[in-house]
Order: sequence, then C-alpha cells, then structure tokens
Amino acid sequence: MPTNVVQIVVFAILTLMTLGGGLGVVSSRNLFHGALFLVLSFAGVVGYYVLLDAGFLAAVQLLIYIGAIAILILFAIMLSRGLMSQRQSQRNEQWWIALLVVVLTFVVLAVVLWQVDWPVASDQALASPSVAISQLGQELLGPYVIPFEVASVLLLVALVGAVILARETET
Amino acid sequence: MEFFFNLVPLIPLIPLLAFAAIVLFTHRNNRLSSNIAIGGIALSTLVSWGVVLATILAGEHVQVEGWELPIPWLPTGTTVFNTGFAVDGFTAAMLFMVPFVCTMIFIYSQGYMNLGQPNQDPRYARFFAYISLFAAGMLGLVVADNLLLLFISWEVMGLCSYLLIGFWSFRDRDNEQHIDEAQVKRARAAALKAFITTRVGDVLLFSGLALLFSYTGTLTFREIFRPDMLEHLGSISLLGMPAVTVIALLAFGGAVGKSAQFPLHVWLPDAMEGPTPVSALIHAATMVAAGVYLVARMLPLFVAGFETANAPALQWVAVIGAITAFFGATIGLAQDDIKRVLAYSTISQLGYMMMGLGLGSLVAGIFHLLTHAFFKALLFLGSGSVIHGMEHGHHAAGAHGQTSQHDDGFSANDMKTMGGLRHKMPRTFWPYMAGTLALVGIVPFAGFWSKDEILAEAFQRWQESGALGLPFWVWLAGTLGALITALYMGRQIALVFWGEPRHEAATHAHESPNSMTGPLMVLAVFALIGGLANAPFLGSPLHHFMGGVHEASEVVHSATVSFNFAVAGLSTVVALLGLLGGWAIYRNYRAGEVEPFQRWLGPIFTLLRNKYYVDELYQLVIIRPVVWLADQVFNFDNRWVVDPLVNLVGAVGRAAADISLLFDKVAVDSGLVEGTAKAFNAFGGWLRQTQTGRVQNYLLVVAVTVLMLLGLYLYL
Amino acid sequence: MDFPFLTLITFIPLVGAIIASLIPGDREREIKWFSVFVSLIPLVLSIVMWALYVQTDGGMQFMEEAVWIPTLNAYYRMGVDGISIPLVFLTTLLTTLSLFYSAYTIKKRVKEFFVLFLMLEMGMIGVFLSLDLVLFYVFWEIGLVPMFLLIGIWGQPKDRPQYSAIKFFLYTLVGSVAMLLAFIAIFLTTGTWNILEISSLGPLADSPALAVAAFWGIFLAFAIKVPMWPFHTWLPDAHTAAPTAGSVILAGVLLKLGGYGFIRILLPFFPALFKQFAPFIGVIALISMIYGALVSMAQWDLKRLIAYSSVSHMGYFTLGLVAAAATLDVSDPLLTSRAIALSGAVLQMFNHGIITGGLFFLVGVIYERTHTRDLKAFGGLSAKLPVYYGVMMMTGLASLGLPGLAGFISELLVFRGAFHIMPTYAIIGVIAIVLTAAYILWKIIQYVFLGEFSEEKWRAIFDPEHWHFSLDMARFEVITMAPLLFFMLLVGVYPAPILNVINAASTAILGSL
Amino acid sequence: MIPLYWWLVVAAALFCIGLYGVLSRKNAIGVLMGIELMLNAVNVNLVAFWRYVTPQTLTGQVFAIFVITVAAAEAAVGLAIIIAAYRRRDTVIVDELDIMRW
Repeated sequence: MPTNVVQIVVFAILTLMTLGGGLGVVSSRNLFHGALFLVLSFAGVVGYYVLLDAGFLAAVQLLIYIGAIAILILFAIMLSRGLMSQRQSQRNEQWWIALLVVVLTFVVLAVVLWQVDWPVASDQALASPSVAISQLGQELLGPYVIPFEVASVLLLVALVGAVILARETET
Repeated sequence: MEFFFNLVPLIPLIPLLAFAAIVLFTHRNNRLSSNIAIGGIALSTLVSWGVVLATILAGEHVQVEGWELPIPWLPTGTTVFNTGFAVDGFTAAMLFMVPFVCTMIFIYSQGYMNLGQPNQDPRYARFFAYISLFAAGMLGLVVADNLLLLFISWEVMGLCSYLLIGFWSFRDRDNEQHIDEAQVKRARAAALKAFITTRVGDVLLFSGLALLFSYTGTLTFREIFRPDMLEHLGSISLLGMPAVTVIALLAFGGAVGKSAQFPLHVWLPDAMEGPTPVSALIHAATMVAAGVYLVARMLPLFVAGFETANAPALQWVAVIGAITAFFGATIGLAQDDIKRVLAYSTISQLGYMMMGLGLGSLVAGIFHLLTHAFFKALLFLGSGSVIHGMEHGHHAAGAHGQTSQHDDGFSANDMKTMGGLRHKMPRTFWPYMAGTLALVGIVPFAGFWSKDEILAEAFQRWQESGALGLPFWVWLAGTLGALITALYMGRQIALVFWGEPRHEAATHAHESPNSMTGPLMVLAVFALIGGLANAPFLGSPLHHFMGGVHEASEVVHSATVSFNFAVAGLSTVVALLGLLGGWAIYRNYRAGEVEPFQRWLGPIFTLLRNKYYVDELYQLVIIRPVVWLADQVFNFDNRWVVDPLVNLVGAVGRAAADISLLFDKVAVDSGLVEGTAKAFNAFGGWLRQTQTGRVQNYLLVVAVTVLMLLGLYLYL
Repeated sequence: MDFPFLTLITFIPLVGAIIASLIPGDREREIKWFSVFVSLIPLVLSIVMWALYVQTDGGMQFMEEAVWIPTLNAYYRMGVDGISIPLVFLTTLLTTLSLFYSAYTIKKRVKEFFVLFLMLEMGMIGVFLSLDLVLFYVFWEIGLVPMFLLIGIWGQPKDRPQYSAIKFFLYTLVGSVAMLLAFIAIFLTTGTWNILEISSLGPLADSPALAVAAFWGIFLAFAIKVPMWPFHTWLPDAHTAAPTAGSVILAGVLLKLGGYGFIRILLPFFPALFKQFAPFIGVIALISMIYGALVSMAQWDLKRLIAYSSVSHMGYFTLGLVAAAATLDVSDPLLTSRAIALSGAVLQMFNHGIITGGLFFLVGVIYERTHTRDLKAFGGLSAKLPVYYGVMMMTGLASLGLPGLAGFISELLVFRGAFHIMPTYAIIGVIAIVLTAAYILWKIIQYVFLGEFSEEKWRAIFDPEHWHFSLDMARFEVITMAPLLFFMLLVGVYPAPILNVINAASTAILGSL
Repeated sequence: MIPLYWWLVVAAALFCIGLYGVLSRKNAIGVLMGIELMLNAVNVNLVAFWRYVTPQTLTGQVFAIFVITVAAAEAAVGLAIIIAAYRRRDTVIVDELDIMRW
C-alpha cells in the first residue's frame, strides 16, 4: 500500500478511537467507564502526534494524560464513595440545549475552517520538519524561558493549592 | 593685663553654667548646689575685676573706645548679623559693682534660705539655680556689644524675676505647711503682674529694636552711634518725629517697665513677695538698674538731632524720672511693710537716676546707680535679717507658749510689730544705719555724693536757662524727694530699731547668723566710702574713667559739674531735718496707736497708703476690659458668629438636601419614579432568575453567545 | 544618577505602612516598634540630606524627574530648597516622636493607627518635596484621609470626634477644590504643571480677572490650612478631639502645608497680585494674631487654648509673608528686609512646629494621667511634678517668645522685616506679644502649676487605673520632649545652622519674583 | 499527506464533544473530563498547525507543552476542589453546588 493510503487508514482508526472515546466519556452512565473511555481517547491523540511527526509530544501525552491525569481521575472516582454505583441519568436537564448548541457549533466551525485559506508551508518545508528534541529543549530554555519558568511556578502553586484544598480540615 | 579681655565671655557664662549644672545634675544636693552657685559668681567676680583692672590700666583707648569681640550669629538677607561682647569704661564700672553685689547676696542667701526648713527642701537648690541664671542675665546685659544680646539678657532677667517673685507661688498643702496659703496667692499674682507689666515695656523696647534694626541694619552699639548713622536716623521722619526720637522713646518704654518708673512701677512693690535676697538682688541693686543702664547706653539716640537741653526724648526721661522720684517717695511714707518701704524707695531712687540721665549727664545717673546698688542691697539684706530675726522670735515666743500662735495675723514684715531691735540685733543695726545714711544722703556716705551730683546738675541747668523750666522742676522734685526720703527712713529706723518691742516676736528676736551679717558689713563699707569713686575733691575719677564713652557719637558730651556748696548744703540740711524729724515723731510710737502721719494727713495718708489707687485703676481700665474682650471674642468665635456661621452653612446644606428629598418623595417618587422603579423591579426579579448559581448554565449562555457571534461572522 | 534622597524619604513610610499592615494585628509590640523604626529612616535621611545640601545655593537641589502621566503632561518632579528642608526635617522628626509617644499611649486599634500615621507622613513629606502641581495636589489630598481617620477613630468620645473630623475634612476639601480649579486654569494657559516653570512664566498674565480668581482660589486652600482668621474654626475642634500624636502632627506639620504652599506656589505664581492684596492679607494676619491670642485667653480647656494659640502664632507667619510680598523692590535695603521677613516666617513655621508640637505632647502628659483638661481642675502641680513643670515652663516661654529660645528669633525676624516694610501693621502686631505672655503665664502656668496642691484634689482627677508609669514625667515622655527642647534652645541661642539655608532660599525666591 | 482540514475538523469535533460533556454532565468529575477533551482538541490543533504551517520553528509544540502543563495543574486543582466540595456538601452533583444562586 502507498504511504498515503496507510496514513489515511491509520488516521481513520485513530479518529475512531479519539472521537469514539470522547463520545463514550460524555455519554456513559457509569463514571468509571467514562474514565476508561477517556484513556482510549487520549491514546488516539497519542497516535495523532506520531502521525504528525511530533514524537516527543506523543511521549508526553502518553505519560501525562494517560499516565497521570487519567489515572488521577480514576483514583478520584474510586475514592469518592458511591459515585461508581450511580446508575441514574448522568445528564442534567439542559442536555438537549447543549447538544443542539454543540452540534450547531461544530457545523459552523467546519464551515468556517473550510472557508479559510490556510497558509500551508511549501512542500519542501513540509518534507523536512524540525523534529529534534534537543532543539525543542533549546527553544524552551531560550526564547520561551519566561513562560517556562512561569509554568513551573504554576505547577508548584497548583501542587500546594491542591494539597491545601484536599486536606482534611479539623473543624 | 590685656589678657583679661579674652575672658570677658566667661563673665556671664560661668553663672550660666552653674545654673545648668544645678538644674541638670546637682539639684538633689542642696549644699553642693549652693556652693556651685556661689563659686560660680565668685569666679565671675574675679574675672570681672580682672577686666576692670585691665581697663583701668589700659587707659583711654579701652575706657573710651572700648574693646570688642564680634561673633557672626544670624544670617539676615544679604548681610550677617553679629553679636558679641564689648568692654569700655562704662561697662567696667558696672562690672565692678554687679558681680560683687551678687556674690554678697549669694553668700547671704545661703544662710537666709535655710530658715526653718529641712535640708532636703527642693526649693533650696532651685533658688540657687534661679539666682545664678539671673546673675548670668545681668552680666550678659552689661558686656553685650549690641542691643539684641542686651535684650536677650534683659528678658532672661525678666524670666528669673518671674520665677523668683513666684518662688512661694505654689505649695503642697499636705507637706509644706510652713508656707501659708495667702502667701501662695499673693506670690502667684505678684509674679504674673511683674512679668506682664515689664512685658509691656519689653514689647516697646522690642519694637524700638526692630525699628532700629530695620533702619540701620545693625544693632551693634558702636555702629549705631556713628555720627553718620545718627544723622541718617534723624533724617527719617516717623509719626511726625525723627525716627531716632521714636526709637529712643520706645527704648525708654522698655526702661520704664524694667526700672519700675511711673506708670509701670506697680509691679515692683508686689515683687517683694519673693524671698528677701531676691528683693535685694533683683529689685534693688541690679535688675531694675538694667533700665537705667539701657537709657545710659543708648543716650546718643536720645540726644541725636537736638541740643542736649531740649531733646524731647531726653526731656521725657527727665520728667518721668522726676515724677517717679517724688511720688515713689511719698508712697513710701505710708507703708507698714519694711520691704515695701524699701521698694518704693527703690522706685524713687531709680527716678533720681533717670533724672540725671534726662539732664544729659551720663556719669551722674550711673554714679547714683552704682552707689545705690551697694546701699540698697545693704538695706534689703538688712531688712531680711530683721525679718529673719523676727520670725525666729515668733517661733521662740510660740515655743514659750506666750502667744496664741498662727492665728493672730502676725506678719514678720510689719514694722509696727517691731521695735527696739537695735539692742537685740546690733550686727544688723549698724550696717543698716550706714545704709540709711547713705540713702538719705548724709556726708560722707555714698548717697550724698551721687545724689548731690544729680541735683547739682539740675540746679546748674536751671541757672543756665534762667527760667522756671524743666530743670527747675526736676531740681525741686529731687530736693523735695530727698526730704521725704529722709522722713520715711527716719520713720522706718525709729519703728524698727528704737522704742519698745510691740510684739512678742520682737521681744524674742535675736541676731542672724554670720553668713548673713558678714555680707552686711562688707556692703556697709562700700556704703560708707563708695562715694569716693566720683568725689569732686578727688577730681571726679569716675567721670574721667567712663565719661567719654559716648564721645564718638559727637552728640553726647561729657562735662563735669562743679561741686555746688549751696545745693549740697541745702540737700544735707533737708536730709538731716527729715531723718531726725521722722525719727523723733516715731521714736515712741506704741502698738495700736493711730500713727502720727495718719493723724496729720488724714485722707492724703489713705491715698498714699493705697499707692494713689494706681493698681485699682489698672484693674478697672486695662485688665478687666482685656479679659472681658477675650471672653467676648471667644463668644464671637465659638458661640455667636464665626463657628455658628460655619455650622449654619453645614445646616443649610443639610436642609437643602432634606428639602430635595421631600420633593423627591412627594412629587417624583410616588409618581413617575416609583412606577418606573416597580417596572424595573419586576424585570429585575425575573432577570435575577438567570443567576442560578450553576456553572453549566452560565457556560451554556457563553456557548450560545459564541455560536451566535460565529454565525453573525459567517453570514454578515 | 544621584542617590534618590527625596523618593526614599517620601516613600519609605509607605513601604513601612504596607509591611506593617501585613503583620498580624495582635502583634501590637512588633507593629509599634517596627513603625517607630521605619520612621527613623526618613529622619536620618533628611538629616544626611541637610548635611549634604549646599547651603550657599538657595535654589532647588537633589532634583528628581520622571514622566508620570504622559496624557496629562504630569511629571514626577521633586526637589528641595532651603524652605522645604527644615520643614521636611520637622515632619520626619515629629513623626518619629509621635510614633514613639504613641507606642506607649495608644491602646485601641493599634495596627490601623500606626499604618495610617506612616501614610500620613508620606503625604506630608510629598507636599514639601513636589515640584509638580499634580503631584502636589495628590500628596495634599493623601494627607487628608489618614488625619480624618485619626481624629474620627482615636478621638476622645466626649469631644465629638466625628463632628470634628468631618469639619476638618470638609473645610480642607472646600479649599482643595478651589485650588484644583485654579491649578487647572493655570495648566490650560501655560501647558505645564511644573511649579518652577510656572513661577518663571507668570501664569494668567493676559487675563487679569481669571488671575484674580485663581489667586483667591489658591489663597483659600492655603488660608484654611494655615489657618487664618476667619477660616480657623475647624482647628480647635480638630485639635481637641484628636489623639495627642494627631494634635502634634496637626499643629506641627499639617498647618505648615498651608504656609509652605503660600511660599512655594502662591507667592511665586502671583507676586504682583500678592503685592496688590498685601494690605488686606496683612489685616487678616493682624486679626489672626490678636484675635487668636484673645480667644486663647478666654479658654478653660488646655488643649483648646493651645489650638487657638496656633491661630495666633501662624498669624506671625502670615505677617512675615505679607511683609515680604508687600513690595517687589529687589534692591537693598528693601530686599534684605523682605528676605528677613520671609526667613522669619519660615523659621516661625519651624519653631511653631517644635514648640506647639511640644505643648500638645505636654497636654497629653497630663491628660493621660487625669483624663481632664479643665484648667480649673488642676493647681499646684509644680510641687508634685517638678520635671513636668520645668519642661512646660521652657516650652511655654519659647512659645511666648522669650529671648534665648526659638520663638523669639522668628518673631524678631518677622517684626524686623515688617517694621521696615509695613510699620503700622508691625506696631499693631506687637500687642499680640503681650497677650501671648498673658495667656501662657496666666492660664497655663498659673492655673496648672501654681497655687495649692492637695492630695484630695489630686485624687479627684488622677486615674491610677490607666496610668502605669511614674507620676512625674515618665522616661518615654522625657525622651519625646528632649529633642524638641534641644531645638528650642539651639534655634534660640545659635540659629545660624538653620537660618543659613532658609535665608539663602528666601533671598533667592524673592530675587527671582 | 493528510490535508490540514481533516485534522482541524477532527479537532473541532473533539472540542465539541468535550464541550457537550462540560455542559451536560451532572457529575463534576464528568465536567472535568470534558474539559480535558477540549484541551486535547486544542493541542491537536496546535500540533497540526505546526506541522502544516510552520514546520521549521517549534512554536506549536512548545505551546502544546504549555497547554499540557496547564491541563495537569488544572486537573490536580480541579479534583482537589471536587474532593473538598464532596467532603463539605457530600455531593459532587454540579447542580447542587449552587451557593452562588440569587
């Protein structure tokens, strides 16, 4: 099979995983199942990144989203007593308006995206993307060092904040 | 000997340091404090006398031209104001007298102030601190080379005067019962009166000083008295007079206050509320002399632009002096308080000094100032000794149980309770007699020479003018004053030292300690021989020593007056007559009798006893109206006009707000506004329900809005 | 760039206030001493600055400039000259002493008090240092709020603190509004807020009517602050109600803001108008002097008495100012007389700050012990409180202008100038000197200290419950007063160090009008 | 290569699914999961734009990393809040957490 076809097939499978997982997340009655669907969706995105020649990001996605965030959510669900057994509706009363709005939004977005003439780079450039991880590191510690540091502070604050919020209070 | 001039700043500084040392460090130790004070003034005396000696030896270039030490002090605009010290013959003459008399008084005080008090009394150290500060002020005044430093010292003395007159003006009722309540009240009133009264004069002097400063840009005596400066001052017209005359009169106003001249003399008799050494120190020998010193120092300003004989400022000095000399003496006739008699005597004698200066004779006025300082200090200290003896007698009588103590209205100052003390207090009596003879003017005591020089001056001026003008009246007032002076002194010594004791206290009175009588004897010597300083038969040495200090101004001339046997003879006769007359009349006065003068003079005596009702007049004309005015102004401010206006503005604002509110309620609110409001309220109540508190509702709204915007973007 | 003295002096109190506000409110000790320490820094800096100031040069020094609000053309401009240096020093000194004193006497809402006080200090110093009208105005208003709160919150309940505080606030605000309008008018015609530049331009020269309006607008603001008769009635109320430290600052510094404004702004902006209205303003000065003294004499409340005496004493200042402004002659000897009058006026402000500040401290001393200020309730205290008597005596004497103490020098200079330029006014003015002596000695000294002392009477007023220090002046009270006494004596005996700077600046200002 | 448009549409779809989850789930953890989906959609977009528009510079990837960072922080804090709310009010139903209601 030509590369192109392989790519399309892979893309289709990944899309199925991602969007299907997403739909499962938002629609499953059991929250635990929803979390597992979330993992599926994240895995699809990992594939996307590989397909887009962003290997490092794929690894990061795998480690952080699946390895950390999804697991965290699973733990939270399992630790929250009585959440898993809830069998009643997981949708609130405005779900149908939400559905309508979301569908319309998707349609509008699709139209808008179609209409825009994206400034895609030249074929030559497309053929040789810069993929070196070392370069990424230099970018992060070079021009983007301040956002980088801010992000680290953010993480620290989030860490402390989460601990304080989740702490058992005596009173 | 020139070396001594460099020590001049120390003369006022040493007592000042003594003051500071006592206040800050040694005030808990009475003995040490008094020793510091005495040591300070003694040291100052030594330096002063060194300076005097140096001046004598240096000859005319110092005696007349003076020695100066300028110190840059105050930047004023584009110029710098100098202060500093100066010594000339005049200053040296004062420097001979002032610290020495002060020393005598300090030593005396050490004995006097111990009277019946426990050694820990904090007032003891306080007293020595005050008198040290006082001495610093007086000495600073004498050595000042400019009017400002003089004024500063002058005011420092005023302050000390206030503090010392008010020395008994407070007490702790539970712990200080030896001070009686009436005394506290009197002292309090007297202190305030002294300060405020002299302050009136001071403000005049201050104005004169500021004016002088404005016109000349300097206050240094030497600069002011330059002929061109005087001419410049004379050429400016102010209030219809030459400015120089205005300034001179203003300065004289200061002197009137300080030297207790009519009409600002009222404070001095009351000032006798202070401890007796203070009366001697401040209100006899030195401080009141400051006014005379000022006039003498400023004499060129008084004369500038006129002949000496008809300079208006000078004439004022002579007139006020004559009035004060005469009337002061008359009041002295009718007083019972031994110190008050002396106080009026002081006023009267200061009048003599002013007379002398008013006649344009620097030396005559200052000569009398110097001799008077010695014998009046002597008299006051002597009277203090008498009072001291009387109080001891009173205590002794109380101890013997012979009188009902404390409630018989006994006053140790009242001459009518005394009598026959010459036997009980001989070491007080003899110096006191020397002082009396000097004051009355009996040959060869000091007062004779100095008073005579003034009268001779007036007499000669009268002879020169040949008409019954001012000099005649001055002479007449002086001669009559001398008669009355002799009369009241005769009365006093007769009441105090002759006759029989008229009270238990006088019976038991005894001599004062040596620390008190010692200074009396020393001063008595000066009362006896002090007149030699300018005796005509010695060639008027004082005249040569200091007469020329104002020569440089080219307006004041020193001319000696030849000794006039007629004048001297007349005044001696008058003095003897008065003294013997007074003595004879009162020698046998007995307790409880109506006194002879009162019998003879009737209502006039009452008038004199009440000091011509001047105090009452001031109370009525000045003090009450000012206090009343203050109250009214306050009411104007707080109750009637200013503050109520302010509050009114506030109230009007509030009222306006209230009215608007009312209008709103009636017209606008209930109709238009309220309807609208209700509508909005209903709408709001409906709209409020969108605030469900649910995040997802809000987010949905956001999403819908974004969608609508996107749609708009797409199709418009 | 030079060491930014002015910025540091101005804003260190603010930084201190922020830090102090972060200390938990129950750590009262730490808050108190931290604030005292913070206030020491500007004090030291102002002394150093004074030492480094070139005395012979009367112009602005240590200038700082930065763009601040470009759309308004407003700059952050600061500078000191010989007029402002003594006042800045006075401010820092009195603030430190007030905080020190308050550290012992303030018991309620400690944190707020000290934070507000530091902010107040920033506002006051800022006014003395600003060279830009916008900046000046901002600092001027900043000082208002803390003072309002100090009076309203820490005032004595029986003295109607709310009424007094609002009165103070409204009075000042009325003046400020008038001043702001005048400033805007000036800006619209000159296009700059720079005080020095406007001074040299002479604003509103081509529209006399507007110039007169602007003159009186600015005059009103400063006259209320000084305060001059008849805009003075906020003063006694505010003083009476304010806590001791508040009164000290109010009398010691806030009144000087008005005086400083006259010299820095009104006089250089409108010398010709000032000259034109000088006779009128001179009359106001005389009324203030004599009227204030008379009203003081009628008081039975010690604090109110001193408050009114401020009106009288600031009248001397106004007289000096008017004398300096009454002629535009810049040739000697008139220039010298004018410079002397103006120097006297500035020195009078400094002296009044020290002396009246001291008097308010001394009122606080007796008030803390007895909770009364009624003169009739005291008597004979000198027998029991000799140190207090001595200190009060000296301060009172300085206030009545006894030679050798500070008050005399400034009075002498004021009258020295006034006698040359407007003799009639000066002659009338000296009446106030006698009246001053009368109310100080008669009312304060005599009623409080002289006369009978008795345990019985004392027990009726003394409140040992609330007083834990020694009966006579406690050590902290002596320490508070000591610097003030020192300056009273120093200025009285050897005024050259302070007068050198003032005199150079006065001469420079008058020479450049 | 796969056209850029496809990527964008997929990302938009993922975003919309996530948004729907946020808007419609009763359970707070469900809402949180919806948010994670939306963030993933953004990342896909960022990486796609990098690959197709500016493959020479790494800006897109860098931003994606930042987004992931923020997502991690958000998840941690969000879950902590949920647990705290659960402890206090004994519920994780978003509708019942309405103390901000009028």
